[in-house]
Amino acid sequence: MTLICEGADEAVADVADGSTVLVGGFGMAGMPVDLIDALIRQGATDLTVVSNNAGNGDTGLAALLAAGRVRRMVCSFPRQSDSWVFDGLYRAGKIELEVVPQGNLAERMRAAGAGIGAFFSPTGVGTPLAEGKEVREIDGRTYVLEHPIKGDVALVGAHVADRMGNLVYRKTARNFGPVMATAATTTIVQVAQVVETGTLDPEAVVTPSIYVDRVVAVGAAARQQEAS
Amino acid sequence: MTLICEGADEAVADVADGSTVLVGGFGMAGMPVDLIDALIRQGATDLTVVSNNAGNGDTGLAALLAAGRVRRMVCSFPRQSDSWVFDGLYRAGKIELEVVPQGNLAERMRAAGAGIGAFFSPTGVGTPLAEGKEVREIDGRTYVLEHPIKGDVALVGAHVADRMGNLVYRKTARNFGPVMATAATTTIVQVAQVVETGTLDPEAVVTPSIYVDRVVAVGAAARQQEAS
Amino acid sequence: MTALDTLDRTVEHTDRGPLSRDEMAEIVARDIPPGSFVNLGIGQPTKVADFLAADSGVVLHTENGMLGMGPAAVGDEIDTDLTNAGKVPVTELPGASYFHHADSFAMMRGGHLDVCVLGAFQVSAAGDLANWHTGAPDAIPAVGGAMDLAIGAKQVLVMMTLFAKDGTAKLVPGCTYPLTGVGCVDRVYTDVAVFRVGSQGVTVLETFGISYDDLAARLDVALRRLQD
Amino acid sequence: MTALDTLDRTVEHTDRGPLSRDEMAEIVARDIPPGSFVNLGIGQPTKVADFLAADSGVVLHTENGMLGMGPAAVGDEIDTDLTNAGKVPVTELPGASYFHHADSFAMMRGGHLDVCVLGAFQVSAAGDLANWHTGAPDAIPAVGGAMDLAIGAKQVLVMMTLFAKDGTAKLVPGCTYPLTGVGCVDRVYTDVAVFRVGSQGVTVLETFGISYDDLAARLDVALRRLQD
Repeated sequence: MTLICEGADEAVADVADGSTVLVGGFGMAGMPVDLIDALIRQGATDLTVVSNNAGNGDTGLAALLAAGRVRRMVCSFPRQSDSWVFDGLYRAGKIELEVVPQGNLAERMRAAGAGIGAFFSPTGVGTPLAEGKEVREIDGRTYVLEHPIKGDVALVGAHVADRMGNLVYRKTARNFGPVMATAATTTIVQVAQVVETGTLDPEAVVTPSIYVDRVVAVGAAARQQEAS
Repeated sequence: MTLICEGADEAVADVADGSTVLVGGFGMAGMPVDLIDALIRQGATDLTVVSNNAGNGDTGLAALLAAGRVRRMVCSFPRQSDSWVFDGLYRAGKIELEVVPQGNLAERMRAAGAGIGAFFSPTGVGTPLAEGKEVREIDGRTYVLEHPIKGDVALVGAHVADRMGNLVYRKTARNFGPVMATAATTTIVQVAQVVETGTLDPEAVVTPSIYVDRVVAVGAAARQQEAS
Repeated sequence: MTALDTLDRTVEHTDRGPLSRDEMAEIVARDIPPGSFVNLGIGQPTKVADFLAADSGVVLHTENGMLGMGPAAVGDEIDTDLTNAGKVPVTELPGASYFHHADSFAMMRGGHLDVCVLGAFQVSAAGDLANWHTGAPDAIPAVGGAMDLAIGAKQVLVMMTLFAKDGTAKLVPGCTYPLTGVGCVDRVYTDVAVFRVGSQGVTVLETFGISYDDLAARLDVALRRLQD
Repeated sequence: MTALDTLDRTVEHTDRGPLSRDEMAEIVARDIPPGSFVNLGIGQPTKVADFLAADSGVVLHTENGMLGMGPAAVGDEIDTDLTNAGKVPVTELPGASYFHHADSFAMMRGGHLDVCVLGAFQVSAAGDLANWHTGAPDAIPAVGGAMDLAIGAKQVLVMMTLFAKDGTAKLVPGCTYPLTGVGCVDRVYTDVAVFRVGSQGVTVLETFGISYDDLAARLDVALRRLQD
């Protein structure tokens, strides 16, 4: 059953040291910045973070990295024009890095959520990122065996939740959110707004409530709602 | 690019003998009855049909079976109270049957559409339906290797299409449609209504136009539109 | 689980007869924790829904693509696009969501459902399930979602009469019918007793209209009392 | 493909200089068939969109979860929830749809895109692609969606200058940089020539500001004329 939390601190209170944390977002779109900030305050450390990028600028995931809480980063694209925090940690040998092709990253989390033990992907075959992995030819095409990536916690940024935890997203901020929500033991979601159950169109729900453990409303709309 | 067809006959005109045809629907919900009727008129034979059931009553898929066009049926649940057509053919040795657990059936078509070479599923392990298949223990759980099911043609029943071929479905009639649409070389869809492009909410599109080759409007709403 | 988790010894209800079908459903409903996501298999398990308290917060999943399924539809509510897995017209509750078959079975296979209730031909002491095929040579095999359901919930409950019409027990040392799943059943609810099964063997939790000793005498499997 | 498919012999444009960056983009756009579903990689390939005819019916895919992407957003159009894969704010066209990352890369990996246009460090005669890593020991590896894109379209086109700043050719007998994909490139669009590459070797389709013979003299790979 989904818990509607009063604030982000309550939502992330029990994240344990050493957890694997799936962090939504593609760049800053869909990045659950309030949850990450709360996680920094909460203090969990020695984390493995799975996210498409390794932080942008100095906020969100970059701030978590800067706080020294991340032991290992699993991502597709750490190196960006504004990824100076990660770059510094990496060059100083202070963080481990596993680079995964973006589609394999998404599919490996989908597999974790869908109970698939492993799958053969054509992506990365013959490249350094497939080294040491099992390879098989199926129907004339070569594939590499990829395994699920499961999170202890997923931090997801969505648009609107109903009180049961059903979620809709907004435009390309959807990105990794729906997949990560299925792949973690505990899924924690920040939204711009929580609405009454029955308000969302059942045909348009993207993440069904079964995947959502905690929801917190953040930002302008939430503050307004609180004040009213 | 999606072609909006004038009628179901035009939509299925080039289905070849010996094709593998994915047929949507769960029982009659989402069953593309008009496309199947057109396929019966069209005459393609020696077909392999992949569908959850093996026909209900005397219409739709059951009529295709009764016309003797199906050499082989791949489904999860052929035996129903109203599956007398299939039952008769099967007992007379006039049709081959591959029974696949329903979730593996869906996931095997999803794999075909998603370019996955094969996947390890926990479903069916230790049962007669996994006999002869590769088995592997991963992280303490036993899985069976399942391969994609790809169609030459998919016949899908959806609710509304826009002129580009984006689709939305209605309630549990969605079922296998979105998966089959991804898994066939040519996807042919019957809908209750075709609307102008831009009418459907981009957040609520279930099957993006890229998966749809032909659309035909059928039924009361379509006839009304034609008359007006 | 609820009521049964508070048991600290086997309870023998010898002051009454065996459970009726409705009473069995009521006992199963009693043991489903509030807020659970639950799949009720076709047939007898469907009846469990009638005994879930209105405020239980239990959300029903139907594998043909819906969470938040309501009671059977009557009269004007009947909509052929909205059925349960048994193809019976049903209704939609507030907070419902629809999804396609691959997503629906990913939800199941991924272990996101809390409870699944199934019928059975046989259950073994170790929790093997046989519920899809009698093994009769002339039977048309039809598995549907049975194998996916069997391995697809955190708790798999079976509802069945303990003895077949010919008097043979359906809780057996090893299944003689073709298996649906291996070691997948957690509890067996019968007309005369509730059992816990699995790698630890068979524990009798409650009896109805029969004493523990009389029950033990009628079964070929070794039984244990709770807290033996 | 369009224009180039009508070529029956290699065309040498020696009456002009090499193509500018804009002209390269224009030539690529010319060769994309109307109605294609196309992914334009980050950087130079993005420019191709500017040269697609308004009535081309080409639908742009961005791997962060959208079909029907419009031009870059300006002024009030800018919405941080709507970006392309390069994290540049973009717009939405009528008929657009949004989907999550696993679905987006399933679309790609499943071979549903007609054309993908990528930049490259090197392409081999056999169509191997190197575009994600220079192999420099101190470089932070970052692959993003490059490996998925490389194997994820029916036609993979590369856009690059033919020679690096130091004068070394980027169309090579075998890539010396780490591979992105094996045998995946179909055509290479450069400032001085357009090539077909693959298992049949390298065919020169068009030259710009250089003759076929002069081109052959500057490259280490064996060239063929069209219809040799």
